[in-house]
Amino acid sequence: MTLETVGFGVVAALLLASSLAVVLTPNLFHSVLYLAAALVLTGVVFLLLEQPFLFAVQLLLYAGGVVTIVVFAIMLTERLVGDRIGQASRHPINGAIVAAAVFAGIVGFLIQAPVRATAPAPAGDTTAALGRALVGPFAVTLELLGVLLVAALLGAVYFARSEE
Amino acid sequence: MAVGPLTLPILSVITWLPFVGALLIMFTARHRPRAVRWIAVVTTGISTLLSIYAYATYNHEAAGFQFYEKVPLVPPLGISYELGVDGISLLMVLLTSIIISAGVFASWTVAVRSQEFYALLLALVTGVYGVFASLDLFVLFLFYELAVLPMYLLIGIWGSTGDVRPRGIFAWAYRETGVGTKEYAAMKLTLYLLFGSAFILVGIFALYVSAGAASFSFLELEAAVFPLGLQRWVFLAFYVGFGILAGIWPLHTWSPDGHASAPTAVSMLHAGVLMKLGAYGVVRVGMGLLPEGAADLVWLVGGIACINIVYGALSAMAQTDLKYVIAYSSVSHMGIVMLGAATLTEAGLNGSVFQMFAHGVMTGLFFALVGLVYEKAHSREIGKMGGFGNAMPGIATAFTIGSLSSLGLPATAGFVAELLTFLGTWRSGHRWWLFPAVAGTFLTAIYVLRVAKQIFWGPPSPQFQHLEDARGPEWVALVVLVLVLVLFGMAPGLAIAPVDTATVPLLARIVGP
Amino acid sequence: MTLPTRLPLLVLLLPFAAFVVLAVVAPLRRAGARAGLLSIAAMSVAFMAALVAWVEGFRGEATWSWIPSDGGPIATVGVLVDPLSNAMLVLVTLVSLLVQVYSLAYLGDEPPASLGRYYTYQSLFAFSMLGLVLSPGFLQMFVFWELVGLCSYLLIGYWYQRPAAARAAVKAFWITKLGDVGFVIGIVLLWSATGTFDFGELFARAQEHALAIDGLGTIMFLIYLGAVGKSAQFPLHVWLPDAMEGPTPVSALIHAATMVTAGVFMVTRAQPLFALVPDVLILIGWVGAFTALLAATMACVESDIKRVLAYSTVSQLGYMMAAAGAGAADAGFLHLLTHGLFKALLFLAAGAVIHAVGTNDIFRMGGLFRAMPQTGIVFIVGTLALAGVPPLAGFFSKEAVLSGVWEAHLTVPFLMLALTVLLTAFYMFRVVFITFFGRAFEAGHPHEAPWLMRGPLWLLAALTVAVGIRLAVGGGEHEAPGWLVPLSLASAFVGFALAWAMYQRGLVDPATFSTALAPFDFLARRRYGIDALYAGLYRALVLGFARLIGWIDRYLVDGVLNVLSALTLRAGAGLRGIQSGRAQDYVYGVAFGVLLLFVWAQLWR
Amino acid sequence: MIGLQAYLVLAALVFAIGLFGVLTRRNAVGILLGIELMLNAVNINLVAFARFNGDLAGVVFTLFTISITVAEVAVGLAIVIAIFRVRRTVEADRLNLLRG
Repeated sequence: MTLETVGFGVVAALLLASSLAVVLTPNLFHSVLYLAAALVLTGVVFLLLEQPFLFAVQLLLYAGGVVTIVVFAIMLTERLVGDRIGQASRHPINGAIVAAAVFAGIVGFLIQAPVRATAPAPAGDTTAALGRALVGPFAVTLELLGVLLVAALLGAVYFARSEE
Repeated sequence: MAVGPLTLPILSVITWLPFVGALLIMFTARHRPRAVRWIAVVTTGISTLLSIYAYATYNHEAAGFQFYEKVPLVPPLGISYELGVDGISLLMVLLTSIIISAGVFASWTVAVRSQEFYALLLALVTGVYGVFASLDLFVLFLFYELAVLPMYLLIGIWGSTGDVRPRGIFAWAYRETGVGTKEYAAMKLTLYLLFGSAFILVGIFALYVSAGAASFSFLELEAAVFPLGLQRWVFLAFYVGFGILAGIWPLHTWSPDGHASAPTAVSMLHAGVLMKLGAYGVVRVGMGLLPEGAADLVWLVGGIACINIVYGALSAMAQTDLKYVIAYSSVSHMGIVMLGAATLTEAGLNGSVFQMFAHGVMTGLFFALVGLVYEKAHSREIGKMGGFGNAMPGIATAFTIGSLSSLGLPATAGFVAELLTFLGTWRSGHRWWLFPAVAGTFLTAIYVLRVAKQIFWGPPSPQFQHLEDARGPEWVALVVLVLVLVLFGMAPGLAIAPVDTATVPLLARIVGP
Repeated sequence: MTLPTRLPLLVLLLPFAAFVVLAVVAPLRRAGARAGLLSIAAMSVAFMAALVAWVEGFRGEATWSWIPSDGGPIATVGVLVDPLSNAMLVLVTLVSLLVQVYSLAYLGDEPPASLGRYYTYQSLFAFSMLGLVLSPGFLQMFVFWELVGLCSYLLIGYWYQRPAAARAAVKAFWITKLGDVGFVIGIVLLWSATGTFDFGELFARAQEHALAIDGLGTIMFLIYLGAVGKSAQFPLHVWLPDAMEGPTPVSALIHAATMVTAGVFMVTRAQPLFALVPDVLILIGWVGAFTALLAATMACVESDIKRVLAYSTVSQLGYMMAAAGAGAADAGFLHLLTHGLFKALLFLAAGAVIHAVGTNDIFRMGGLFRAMPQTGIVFIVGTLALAGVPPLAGFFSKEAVLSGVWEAHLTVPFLMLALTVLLTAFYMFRVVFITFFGRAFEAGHPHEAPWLMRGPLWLLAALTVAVGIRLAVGGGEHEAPGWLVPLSLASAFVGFALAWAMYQRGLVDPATFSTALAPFDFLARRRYGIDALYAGLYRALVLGFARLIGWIDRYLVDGVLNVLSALTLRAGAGLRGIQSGRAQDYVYGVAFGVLLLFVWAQLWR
Repeated sequence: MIGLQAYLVLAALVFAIGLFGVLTRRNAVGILLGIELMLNAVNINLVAFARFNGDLAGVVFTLFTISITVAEVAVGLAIVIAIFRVRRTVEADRLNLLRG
């Protein structure tokens, strides 16, 4: 049992635990905090996969951006409602069964899939290569993404703006 | 006939002008009801004048398709915008012009959303013109759909709701489907006609594939030879598909409900022209492209036509709602049209086409009159009316003339049509067809005169105090239609001469020269 | 085209022009009397022209293509001028003219607009009748045949606000149309067999014995059915008495002198064709004679003066048809002409009486001779002519008919006709005695009609006498058995004496008499149940069947459809439960879809 | 050495948990959080494949996914707020305008 294995085990356990907490906590606010934890832990998984740059992006955008927005949203709606928003689950057993079934299905595939040879770990810093790929083969996609983000921004503003 | 590069594409102008009118109405005449009407009058009027011009200048010696135009649309698939008319389609184009001109005047008083009403009406007319003028089956089908679909809105929005009591063993179904409401009628009509058009589409594609010429052009398909088995079932598909629109029994029930619910101009156009679209399709596409299949199946066409004639007349007799009477009379008269075509004789086919024209004008007149009566008396119950002749002599006169044409009285167009059909039946392979056909005219005399007597004769009904005769624009509609009925009744050669140039070659293809 | 065809064409087109002007120029039509004057002017010129054509004995034919077809026209229209049509032209224009003049006074109290409408119809009728007479072929004849039927319908229904008039008009149209169904089938069959409607061509072929077509008998019988309807032969005679709901001048013109004789005219015209089918001729003769007798018996019990005359018309039409059936079409046609004169006279005179007393019921009249002697005299002249008293016109034509029927060896029809002579005299003098003599009934003051009405009456009376004298002088060609004249005169006298004894002297009580003949009386008063039979058939068979079909269409044919659509709606309603509108439920759907994909991928790949 | 399988199973588990959240949460924001979890699971998958196949494209995709997710969250929350303003609730059960 190497250190890596232990690390993965710990991270995986924590990730699963925080994920479960996200979907099970009755308090919505707590749920968001657990989500933040889960996102950070995902970032750690990225680290384990030797992608430090993604880890940074994950922390900045996700854990930083998304969580902030969600917290804002919750506070906004709570302010409008005037009391705390409760969180109960509907048909948890059905949900659990379906989710478990989907999980089983995926695992079923994974078991059957042939194990392929693992490529060697990338040498050196992959961030530069990533940057080149973004402006190289994926340049158009990147531009389209920019358009999408602008559209989403406008859309969000439109939806959320107060009535005149 | 050679067409120089500078010639006016007269058929295109006739066809698209109403559409242009519709666009103009939608974009320039918002909240200006008078402008709406004048745009409609001018655009349909120019179309009418052009069709009269085309009718007058049609070259009888040359015959065949004239005023030919062709613009390739999708060359790889052989789809092109191809227009041309022969004697039959030319008469139908003329009929369309007459009916829409009268229809525009007859619906002068539409108050609710007249802008949309007229725009839809004109768009519909473009579809009708297009079907009659198209020589490309694909484009013909597109026009056909354009002619059918606005109907839904026109009936659904501007229609009127009738009264049908749920009875019989299927009463529960009547309650659930809302029989009698205008929405029901609109939906029924649309579904029926789309059902029919599915058959037509299949037939067209079957011919397209089988001919292997990669062309939807009527002229090229006409030259192709199809195996007999294919001809049979494709003809059947066309017969059912187009026949639904022509009101063949037992697929006719959309027509009484639809016509009864539709607003005046729409009933006029629908019964007057759209039903002819069906008959025209059977003759032009069915018989024209599938001569042997048609010759094999005329027993069916003619037999059902006989049922139509008698059954329609008897049903009309049983109705208590004026609009339903007229609607069922259409079912009966369309039987004459199909019967004439099924005789496969020159006289019969000429009679059939002439009846399309005569019935178009006549039923247009009837629906215009019914609309007027309804507008003034606010009732369609025949039993409640009486003695209207005193207050509305003009309407009564026009109704009488329409009735007389309906029962085939000489000097009206109806007589010539029926006579030619009768002459055709006895020379066809199924002589007995003559008897139901003649019986139909007698039954028509019974119900039509009965209705005329009940509404216009007798002592004035005290329920209806403030009746008045037709006014201004309404007169235009009535006078035009009555004049056409009488003119073509007295001088049938006007119509038969060009029609004959088209029917003779058609018959030569079916039964040999 | 030469004068012999041009002049009759002018006769034809003048009333047409009057009709078109009246129909189109509404202000003139609404002016009433002025519209009448226009129509009368057109008729007078037409009458002159017709007279010229007749006197000159024009012959000729001109036709134009009407319905074209690839191999020459299917149908032609035109004029056929020969003595037959010339005589009819004169009769039609003369009676039309007189009736139109008479109507000016008779209908003088009508609103101007109605009067204008009346003259519009009158002009149309004159045109149609003339067109019928001049027809060179069956098709044109049928065309105008229907048009005169239309005019009859319109004029019977002239007072359209009276329910009885409306009913009678429609009934007349339907019943004659029923006969026309046969007519039209007949000419369709004839055309299919010969390829022509043209009289000239058909007669030529008949002469050359080149008309040996299968079922010619059937064809001619069907054509004859048209005449049965139009000329009110049994069993389609029921419409004519009801047609008396129209104004009296209309009855005189259309339902006595001209239109109803169209059937006889047609049979006369087509005589060369009917001659080829003796069986049909015999049938025509039998039906004619039977009609004559049947109608005469009904006339004897009728109390409405116009209806008596109507039954008398039916009866006389029977004579004409019987003559035609006996092959003596000339005699029938002669009777048609003379009958046209004196029956018009009788109707117009009856109109004057009705105008004066305001009722049709003869038992509410009486002693009118003193109040209106001129009308009385002309009525009696007409009566004598109808009863067949020499030297009036009716005598000679009736003798010709009787001898024709006798010579054709139609013994039973002959006996029926002879009996009818007796009945004719009886019912006519019954009317004369009750109306003009006897006790004055009405408290009012009946007075002589204005000269506009009396003029035509006197003219017709004079013509009746003049034609009779003309026939007496020149009409000795036909070979009648010597006993015929005494027999018919005796019968007529017996009829007269009976009427005199019953209604003038009171020697015989009519009630006792009718008790003695109770069965006949019972049946005749109920019109032998024929009207009731038709009404019953119409209600039970036609309307009943129509209701049944209407019900089937609405609730079975359409019902199947509605069931289909209702089932579709129900299925839709059932399926819409799945569509809860909650996005999460749809996620379940996605998840199940994914699971299905998994299963499919695992198991069936 | 941790194999690809382990990462994939981990991702599948996170995905299932996220799905569970989406299916069972009553609050619209809660559903959104579930979706975030599922997307994260996908990201783990992508990165894992990228690492073990030596192909950078997966990482690029992840970057894109993250960006799109941010946009999606922003729009989603905007919609939630808009709905909330109109209907005074973010209870998913009551948001059934799509019902047939």
